[in-house]
Amino acid sequence: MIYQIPYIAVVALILIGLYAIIFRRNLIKMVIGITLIESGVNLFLITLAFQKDSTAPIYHGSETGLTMSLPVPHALTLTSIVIGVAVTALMLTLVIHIYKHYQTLDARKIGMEGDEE
Amino acid sequence: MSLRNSVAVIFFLLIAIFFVFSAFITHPFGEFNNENSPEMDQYIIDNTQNETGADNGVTSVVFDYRGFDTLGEATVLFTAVAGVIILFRRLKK
Amino acid sequence: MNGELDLIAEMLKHSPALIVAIPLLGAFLTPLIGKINDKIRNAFAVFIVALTSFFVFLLANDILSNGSIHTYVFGGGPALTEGGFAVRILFEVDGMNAFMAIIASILALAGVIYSWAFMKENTGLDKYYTLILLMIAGMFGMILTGDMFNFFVFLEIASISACALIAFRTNQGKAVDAGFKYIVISAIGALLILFAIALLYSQYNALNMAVLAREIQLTFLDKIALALLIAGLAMKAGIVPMHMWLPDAYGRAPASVTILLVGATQASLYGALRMTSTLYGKNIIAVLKHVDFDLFGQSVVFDITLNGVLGFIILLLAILTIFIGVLMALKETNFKRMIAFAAIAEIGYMILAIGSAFLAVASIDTVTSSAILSQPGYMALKGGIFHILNDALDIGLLFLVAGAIYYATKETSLNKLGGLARNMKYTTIFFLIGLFAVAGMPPLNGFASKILIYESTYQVNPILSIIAILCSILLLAVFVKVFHSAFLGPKQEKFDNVKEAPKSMLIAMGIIACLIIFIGLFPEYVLNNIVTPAADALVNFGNYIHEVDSNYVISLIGGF
Amino acid sequence: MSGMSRIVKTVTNITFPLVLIYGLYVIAHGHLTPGGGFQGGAVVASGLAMILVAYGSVWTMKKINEKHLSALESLGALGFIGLAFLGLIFGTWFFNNYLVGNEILFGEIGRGAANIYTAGVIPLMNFAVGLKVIAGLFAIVLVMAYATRLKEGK
Repeated sequence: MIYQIPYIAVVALILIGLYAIIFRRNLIKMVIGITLIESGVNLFLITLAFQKDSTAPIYHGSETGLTMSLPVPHALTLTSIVIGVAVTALMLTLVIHIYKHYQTLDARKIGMEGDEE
Repeated sequence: MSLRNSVAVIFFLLIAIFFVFSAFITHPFGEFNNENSPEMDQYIIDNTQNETGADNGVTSVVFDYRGFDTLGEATVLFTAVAGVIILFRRLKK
Repeated sequence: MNGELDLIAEMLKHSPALIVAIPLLGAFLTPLIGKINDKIRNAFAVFIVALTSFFVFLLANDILSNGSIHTYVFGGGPALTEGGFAVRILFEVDGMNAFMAIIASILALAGVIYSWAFMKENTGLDKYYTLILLMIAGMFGMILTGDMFNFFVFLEIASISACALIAFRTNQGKAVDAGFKYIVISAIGALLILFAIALLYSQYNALNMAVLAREIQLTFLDKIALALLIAGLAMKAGIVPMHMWLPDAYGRAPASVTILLVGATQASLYGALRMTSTLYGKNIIAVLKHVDFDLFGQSVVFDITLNGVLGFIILLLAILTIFIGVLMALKETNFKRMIAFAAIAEIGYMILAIGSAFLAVASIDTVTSSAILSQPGYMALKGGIFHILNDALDIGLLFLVAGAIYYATKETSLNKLGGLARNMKYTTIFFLIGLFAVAGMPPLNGFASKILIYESTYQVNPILSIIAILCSILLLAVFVKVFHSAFLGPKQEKFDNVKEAPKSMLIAMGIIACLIIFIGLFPEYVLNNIVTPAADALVNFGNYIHEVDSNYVISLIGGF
Repeated sequence: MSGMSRIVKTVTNITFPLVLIYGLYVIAHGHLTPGGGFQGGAVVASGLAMILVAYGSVWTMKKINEKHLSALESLGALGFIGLAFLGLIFGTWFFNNYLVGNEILFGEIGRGAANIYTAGVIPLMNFAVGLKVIAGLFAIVLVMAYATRLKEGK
């Protein structure tokens, strides 16, 4: 049980994020929810990298036989963080535009006007 | 409660059950045994200095073993920049 | 002569990488080239896509005619390291990948050519072409990759660039809103997929699809991962409970972007197909639960199998998707949104066939590791895959026609359009072709695949087939109504000066229309040469794994 | 907006070079120590964002606008994919680390080499990605700040 605590933290982060997306109507809060899910998944990847008594996977010379944490999940996390930045930037850009058009951030009130064009 | 809300609640609970279950049956934190021994990562740890010359195992994964992912990642950032600039462009010529 | 052969062999060897790398290179170059001249930039984009298509056809020709599978190891070296795990990223291209790549290249080519005239009045075109090329690269990456995490990365490239392009008309609030909806849905979907990938990685310490397919045990975590993968990809494919982004996104994006969005949606669908049939192929008939109980004195014994559950869920979703798509299309008055609902219905047809195929899996041949399907099941699979191609062409053509009408009249509401057939002859002809193709009228391509789907689903359950046929007829009614109100009808004064669409748009529409007619006239040819290898690639999932493993053997002898 | 107070501007002037040096260090030693192109690029971009905050987006936009940044980013991306393509030409495979083992540039390999001339194309790719990330992240922040600036009189 004690060894599952990191995963429980991961799941808590993801569920809080999902809750924010599904039940909150403020667009900024939805964006925050998505970044929360993202950090949950990133945390999951990082926890997968850990081995007991391990060091960072970086050599300082020619030492051998060290237990090192796994490098691949680190690389995956790096990639997924950058992707997260990109997604967040784009979402915030769209939120700014939505606010300019509708003067509100309430998801219920946007996109309701007639078909003008 | 409206229909939309109850659908949302059901969806949320379903996903929540999936995630909570997965938290309890993932292998214990930091412990590896024969069944899930990290062969691929051990290979990288063992060979990063000899094959790529990089002391930093993570960098050797990022730029050598999984370099194509990094190209994709750089592309994602490029895409985001292009997207942000295109969305804030001047609309009139 | 020998030198030429070598060159072609070299190009063939590297084409899986080049298909993705060339659009990426083009995308990175476009902002610099855009500084020179607009025309040069447009021509450059067309050239890049044409070059990519050339490599696609080179590769697809080899794969579809020889039945071979190409793998490409990024960074070189053997596909599998000693011990049987893939350290490097692999691209693995079999019949199914080649088939999807052909579709994507047709759509990309049409979209870029169409953009030339369609977008010329807008600002920010440097970035527009950059994003178009990035989206094409993302699409091809999703289709060709053999690595789970790489799939996720390309999925994100495709969806981020798509989102920016959907919101391209930032002066319309609804376009921005549609873009936001799309990015939220696709971000959630992608994160579900990433979580599933992490779950798989945590158990097998592998990210390569072939290696995972070899190792997978169908533990409880694997089942969760499968559910998350399907949920994430279904969100991106616009299958019903999560379809609400699709009409907005398709309807608000510029038409040249919508046609690429069709491709991206289908790439997600392909992903779901690949995950279920190849990744979990070994376990597809695994028994989830053995049921044994007494019912009025008679003992009832049956097994709930994975393919049964999957097939049942998919069929349920398929019927819902077709139904809701058609019903919403009936009451919609915006031209492009209406086509978008028709597109949802068409996705329903595809997964209807695929669900029937899942139900029809009888056993697994352990020697060749291929699934053994009943005859109607195999036919359904072929029909579903064929329909992916036909849907891309038909829906794509309709969207391009809608774009041409918008370009000429600046109007998308059906209530305000009318009498366009007088001034836009070619567009009208193209619309008629698209209309009959979508509705599945002979002799066009939609008929060829839909008849396969009807026939095969009839043997699974007649009701399914009847619903499918009825919805198809309703779809025809919808589009005939559109044709009547937009193209025929009284001449309207405000449309007196409407001109025919510019040449580049006509060329793009013409390419697709010709393909529709060609497939409609020679369905057998396409079915035997393109669709059947793709279906076989899915059925004989063992080849996908074996290709990587046999490379491993060769590398020990010294093949590399 | 014409930026923040003189104190903030002065502190920014003093700390920015430090941030810049640190970021470049992280980029250059990406293959030896924790970090790499992305991380170092993010450090430098945060330094630039500090300038943006201190001096205001209008001032910054006059000095360098998003077109320059976009071109710089393209150059970084081209450098990266160019190195990958060179792998196709020199090393026969896309993304091949063709510089490993050569004697001119970054070619040293083996255990305990532990100096900066190791790892083949990895340091070069680090630089390309670093340039890309600096330009890209700063472009995002700059464009968003400029678009949401307060207009005169509001």
